[in-house]
Amino acid sequence: MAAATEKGSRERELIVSVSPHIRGDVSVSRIMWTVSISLMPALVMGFYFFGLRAIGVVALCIASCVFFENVIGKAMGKPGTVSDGSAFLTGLLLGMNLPSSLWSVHPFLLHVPILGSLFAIVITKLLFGGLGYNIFNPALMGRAFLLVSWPRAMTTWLGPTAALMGVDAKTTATPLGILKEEGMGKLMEVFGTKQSLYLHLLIGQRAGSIGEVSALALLIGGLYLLSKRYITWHVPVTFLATVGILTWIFGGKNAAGGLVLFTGDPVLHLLSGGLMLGAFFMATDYVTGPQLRQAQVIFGLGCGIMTVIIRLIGGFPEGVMFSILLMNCFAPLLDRAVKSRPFGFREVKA
Amino acid sequence: MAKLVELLVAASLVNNFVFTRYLGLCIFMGTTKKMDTAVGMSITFTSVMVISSALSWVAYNFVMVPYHLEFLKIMVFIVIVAGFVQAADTMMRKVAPGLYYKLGIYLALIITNCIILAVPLINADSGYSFIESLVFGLGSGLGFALALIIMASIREKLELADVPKPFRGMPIAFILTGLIALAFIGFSGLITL
Amino acid sequence: MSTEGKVSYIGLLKNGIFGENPVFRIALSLCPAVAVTSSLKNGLLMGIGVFFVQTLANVSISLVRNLIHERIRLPAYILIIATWVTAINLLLEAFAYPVYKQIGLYLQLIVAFAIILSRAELFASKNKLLPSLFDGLGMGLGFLIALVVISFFRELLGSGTLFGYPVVSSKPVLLFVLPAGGFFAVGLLMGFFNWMDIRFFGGHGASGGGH
Amino acid sequence: MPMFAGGVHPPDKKKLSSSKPVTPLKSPARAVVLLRQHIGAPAKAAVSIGDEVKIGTVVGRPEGFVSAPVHASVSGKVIAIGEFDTAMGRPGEAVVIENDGKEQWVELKETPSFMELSPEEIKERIKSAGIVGMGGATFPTAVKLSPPKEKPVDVVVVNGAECEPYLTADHRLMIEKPEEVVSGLRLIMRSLGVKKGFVGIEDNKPDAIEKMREAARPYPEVEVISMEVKYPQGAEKMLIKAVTGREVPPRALPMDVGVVVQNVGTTFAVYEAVRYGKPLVERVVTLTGEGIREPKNLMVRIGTLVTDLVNAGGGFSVEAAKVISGGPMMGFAMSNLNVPVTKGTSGILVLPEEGLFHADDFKPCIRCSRCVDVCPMGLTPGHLSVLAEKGHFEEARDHNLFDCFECGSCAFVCPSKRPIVQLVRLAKSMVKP
Amino acid sequence: MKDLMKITLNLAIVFVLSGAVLAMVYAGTEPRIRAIKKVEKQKALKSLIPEASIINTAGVYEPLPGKTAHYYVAKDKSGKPIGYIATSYSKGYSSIIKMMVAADPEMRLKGIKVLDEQETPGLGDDVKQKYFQDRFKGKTLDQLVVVKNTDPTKIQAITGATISSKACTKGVRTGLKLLMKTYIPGNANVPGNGTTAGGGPK
Ligand SMILES: Cc1cc2nc3c(=O)[nH]c(=O)nc-3n(C[C@H](O)[C@H](O)[C@@H](O)COP(=O)(O)O)c2cc1C
Ligand SMILES: Cc1cc2nc3c(=O)[nH]c(=O)nc-3n(C[C@H](O)[C@H](O)[C@H](O)COP(=O)(O)O)c2cc1C
Ligand SMILES: Cc1cc2nc3c(=O)[nH]c(=O)nc-3n(C[C@H](O)[C@H](O)[C@H](O)COP(=O)(O)O)c2cc1C
Ligand SMILES: Cc1cc2nc3c(=O)[nH]c(=O)nc-3n(C[C@H](O)[C@H](O)[C@H](O)CO)c2cc1C
Ligand code: SF4
Ligand code: SF4
Ligand code: SF4
Ligand code: SF4
Ligand code: FES
Repeated sequence: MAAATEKGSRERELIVSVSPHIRGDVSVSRIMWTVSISLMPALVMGFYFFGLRAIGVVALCIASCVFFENVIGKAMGKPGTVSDGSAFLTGLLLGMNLPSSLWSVHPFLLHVPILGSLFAIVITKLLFGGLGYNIFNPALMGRAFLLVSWPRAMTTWLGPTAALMGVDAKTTATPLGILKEEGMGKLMEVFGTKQSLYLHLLIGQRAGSIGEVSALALLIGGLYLLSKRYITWHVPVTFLATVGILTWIFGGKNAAGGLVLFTGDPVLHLLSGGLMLGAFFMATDYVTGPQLRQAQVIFGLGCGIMTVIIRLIGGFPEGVMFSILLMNCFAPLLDRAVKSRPFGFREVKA
Repeated sequence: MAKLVELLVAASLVNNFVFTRYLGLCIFMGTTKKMDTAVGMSITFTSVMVISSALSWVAYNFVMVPYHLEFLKIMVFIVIVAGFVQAADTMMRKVAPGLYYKLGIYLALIITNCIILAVPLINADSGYSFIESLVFGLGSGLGFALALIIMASIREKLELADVPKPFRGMPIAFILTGLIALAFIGFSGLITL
Repeated sequence: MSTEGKVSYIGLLKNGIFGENPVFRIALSLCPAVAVTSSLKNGLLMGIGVFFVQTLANVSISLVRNLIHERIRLPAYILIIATWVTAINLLLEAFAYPVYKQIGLYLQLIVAFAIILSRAELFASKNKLLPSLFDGLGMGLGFLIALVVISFFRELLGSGTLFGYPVVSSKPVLLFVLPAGGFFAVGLLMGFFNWMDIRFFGGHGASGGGH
Repeated sequence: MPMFAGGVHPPDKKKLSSSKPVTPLKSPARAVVLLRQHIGAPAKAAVSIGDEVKIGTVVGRPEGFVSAPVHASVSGKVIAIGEFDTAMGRPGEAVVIENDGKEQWVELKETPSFMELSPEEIKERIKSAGIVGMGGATFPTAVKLSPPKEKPVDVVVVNGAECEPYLTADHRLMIEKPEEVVSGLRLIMRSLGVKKGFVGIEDNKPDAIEKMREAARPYPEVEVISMEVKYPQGAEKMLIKAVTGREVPPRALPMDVGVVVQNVGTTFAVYEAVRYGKPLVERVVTLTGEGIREPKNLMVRIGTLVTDLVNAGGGFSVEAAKVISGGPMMGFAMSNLNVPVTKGTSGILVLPEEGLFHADDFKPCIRCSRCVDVCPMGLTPGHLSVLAEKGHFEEARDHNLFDCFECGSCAFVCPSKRPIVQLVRLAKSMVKP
Repeated sequence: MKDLMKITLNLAIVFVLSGAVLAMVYAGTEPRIRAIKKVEKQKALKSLIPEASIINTAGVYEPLPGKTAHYYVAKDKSGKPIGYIATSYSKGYSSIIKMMVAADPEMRLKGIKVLDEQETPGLGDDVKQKYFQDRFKGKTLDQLVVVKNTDPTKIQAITGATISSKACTKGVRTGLKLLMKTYIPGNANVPGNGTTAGGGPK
């Protein structure tokens, strides 16, 4: 492909390239920045409730992700990949998935966000070839790595204080943590009424990861992305619907802890934990999910089932992260299993 | 019955041989470069696993325990497995040459695979009943098959990726397995046996 | 692999440790490299176990190679290997019981390690006693060293200790002593050695692949 | 209304030229008539250097079944026969005629009762007029009108979609010559013995739809269908789906579902050939783009050089970065403007540097599925492009590589700006179907 | 035929040789292994009640469905019972934890010892650590409740491993209850189960 010579030369060469000669105006960087922007409402709510600590953690993640992408990417002969914005987004999402307690609760744990970013960008993404080739969601792998390496720090949650410094922030359990450890009764004790519980979950006044607390803000961002068609309904809707239905069926318990079908609280499960953040912003990651729409529906279904299994009978209070990572393993298989069907494949008799 | 289901799920997912017990890795790494190979291996493997579980259970509980020969279990089990594989090889060649052509090469690999021996050994150590041994063998086989197939599908995709040169091949396969294992931690605590 | 004529014993040792390192190069016997390397003590003992089995198996097979009929070659080798594995297991159980309790399963599985049978088949069955001995020593040593290197990093990074003695104050990166951590340790070390090989020795850095 | 899945909505930019009536371009001083202006075997030169020719003199005779004759488009003297640059880049054999300015035609014979001609006669006239598909594919029309007996055709569709952005040649023709186009369609139907004819037009051309409906009113067997605006609505398979609801299976032809599709320009040429015996020596070309001073629709003699057209449009308005023969989605970028207009040239598009993207800074596929959503053929273009990029051509073939008809929708939407069509072509050249 | 003879002979030789090697090794190691296993158990029992002069098996029971365990009585020189020990099992985070529970005649815990577990290294496997096992010393049945604070009268959880802590405590309760039921006549009704509320992972 001949390139144009410098402007102004009289015998200017014409550019010759293969069709099409016009392109749409969506670029990779634009997608990444738009997704970042639609995360802002949730981020602001996180900052509001968790204060400077939260800002510190998120900023540190972004800075180190961008730094590693730049430095290690260059060393691997892939210069200039920072401008596509994906490392920024990974850092942002990683930061939003961490507890604010990592900043400044004694002892300092600043190496934790940095090592998490290292794992996300270098091990999960760059070693597999960088943007577009990674098998696993980098931000979630970063978080999983941190969870298993520093489980105590990663499950130390600070209560929301809505104060800049939040000096008196106390460590408390997350709603799902309380549900798992002490049951529904205790949860009602803490939050009073169901309405109050739902309201707290919607607004974000609860313990949890920085970016996951406000279900409402996440929903707004997610709907914005849907309306811009940067994501499609296939993954988030099936994911959320599966969790809602399964927790309604299997989530109910009687006083003795026995299973009572069809008495679960789907609203509680939909609004708590990282579900909104995961369903709209992380399970939808193009690179690590399947490419065909039918396969995406199965992907969302799988995420939902795994989340519910882990939340209700697994060892962890929350399962969104692991369910997405587990389904990441299956994405290539799903794409293989669901064959694309060319136009006119079912012969139509004239 | 519930116990058997738990055993099956535990053996195939929660305590998946590859991702949480680190067994069968040579075959796992060696036969997952292509999907066809992985599928062939999965079928062969699961069948051999179930049958050799049964054979070794009989040998262990009816011969070795009564005569206090437990210390010979390594020898006995490997001879049983090798013998069975040899027999299967010969029989398949005669009875179903088509199948033999497809799966025969995997049979030869099985003898030098540690899972195939680990299953009888774990059966013996855990004191499983005959049925439990069969279920454990089946669960282990299915779990291994799942691991092989996931890995093959990912590695075929990885063929197209710009993996840095020093990491191509075995190193990235290991790191990939590590990442899958990290994801499989999600199953931990699901079932305690 | 045939060693007609003059044999360099040092070369055989070197081959086992570097050129054809069972773990990092020919990628066989990977399970123990991941499974028992979460502490140096376990890694070392496993390495020693394999070292002895490999050497003894090579020696005994080389000794009897001309007596054994072609048709039963493999079964006979397996039997010989199983004998040595059982013997080593009994010895370790008697003299290193705590470690045996932890890694006993893998010690028993030595019998199925591909590396041992493949050396028996490829080398010991075709060579005289001394070369076989040195091949066994080299391969065993290569395996031992690989395990020690891996477990050194894993114990140091995962537990912050070496042979159980605290080196760093806390646990630096717990992941490394978990199941998944073993895979990362091996993968990263292999990648690092390949990089060294490409960078400084002009090699191709290709780790061979399993079977 | 049946509609194909996928497709894109590029900015249509038709305003530049859609209101400009078709004006004849002064015949060129020298006409370069290529001997291969169609799919199939090139014609063989039928004149020698020094021969005097009139407009319509056969200068190239068809060779074999799938071929077409070519005619002189100016009167004058043959001054050269030899290799000449073409818009596609590869040189092709051409007959060069120096215009004597006399505009002398060969003798034409009008047939007032042309609608009564026998199907064979119609086909014969189409064949000897050298008519080929003028929508771009340039498949000899007479061949298309002779389907094998075991594939009966029952519908003819005139393709008035003109879904490519910028182009307005067919649009103008339908506004200015609606009766002629309808007559052409009826002639084609007659030649095939078909009772049903459609004209499919995208509904961003309401004026054309109205004019065509009016022209078709006397003929109940001709129906004008208004279609949703979506590229590539004009692609045969998509058009057939939109108009008749039938789906052409992969690798099959329209006649496999009983349909023949002809472009508006072709239909018009059929009318002129059958009624007046006029050979195909000129066509409507849209001269457009932000890089040309006065966008126009021109009636251009075959063999006119592109430079002549550019000059007729007042030259480049800004520095032109790209000159394309055809539309922006499927046309060919030219490196040399001294190439002749052929029977398949529907437009000359001049794009300025501003807003142009550079094909070589593309990024890896991020698997966003946009291409999957828009591919009218239901393929996985991104995956095909990655397979081709990494040299896995066989695998690409197994993923229906050869069903891709290179419409460019996928590349248009790709946020990584991947040259998907180019990679697909590379793969197609490396393996057999 | 000659081949067959040779093969048989061959195999026989290999078998005999292997057998000889193994017989030698087995003969050399077997007594030691048996001794080690026996001593292990006695050592463990002894470490819980060091002042006992003999510790005898007193019976078996089933702390978990399908898992049988023994209990023991420790006596001093005069033959007076000075303590009781029960082995017990419970389901932990990722494995079944096996432990020994020792109580004095007043059913106050003298100590516990975790014998076997496969909990996560660095987290749940801290139940094996002395610091955690020491938290049980001197506790009575109603004090066997896991808390997440530093209340010295209860069992403080291992940070980040509440599940394992609860499991371990539950196993101790099972053992202690068995001992109380068996050795304190008229105390068949032991107070309710204070460790549940979510208990194990299930
Ligand atoms: C997308 C996303 C996925 C998550 N996945 C997990 C997970 O799989 N396991 C986990 O322990 N925590 C996960 N978390 C962290 C949760 O923040 C945490 O467990 C907790 O806040 C759940 O309790 P809650 O819903 O009551 O606030 C995830 C967070 C996000 C944002
Ligand atoms: C800090 C920063 C914020 C950005 N915010 C947006 C944004 O909100 N929306 C957007 O479309 N692009 C945004 N961009 C992208 C740039 O405006 C520009 O589109 C891009 O870097 C070049 O992309 P191209 O490859 O499509 O030309 C942002 C870039 C940066 C560095
Ligand atoms: C990799 C991993 C391993 C874990 N292993 C254990 C374990 O062995 N025992 C345990 O009680 N909790 C374990 N947990 C933590 C539990 O999931 C749960 O978060 C914890 O028991 C809650 O305890 P806390 O209230 O003290 O934080 C593990 C968590 C992770 C991420
Ligand atoms: C809709 C959408 C969701 C994304 N979600 C994630 C995510 O969860 N984690 C992440 O690291 N990157 C995410 N990215 C960014 C990017 O795709 C990711 O870094 C790639 O996996 C890197 O190859 C997302 C991008 C888009 C467009
Ligand atoms: S099988 Fe088809 S859909 Fe699946 S990855 Fe390959 S090309 Fe894409
Ligand atoms: S490729 Fe497109 S423009 Fe060309 S003939 Fe086919 S449908 Fe028409
Ligand atoms: S549109 Fe481009 S980036 Fe998206 S999937 Fe297709 S090829 Fe890949
Ligand atoms: S160019 Fe081919 S692959 Fe791309 S959209 Fe068109 S038909 Fe589909
Ligand atoms: S049909 Fe010709 S441009 Fe679309």
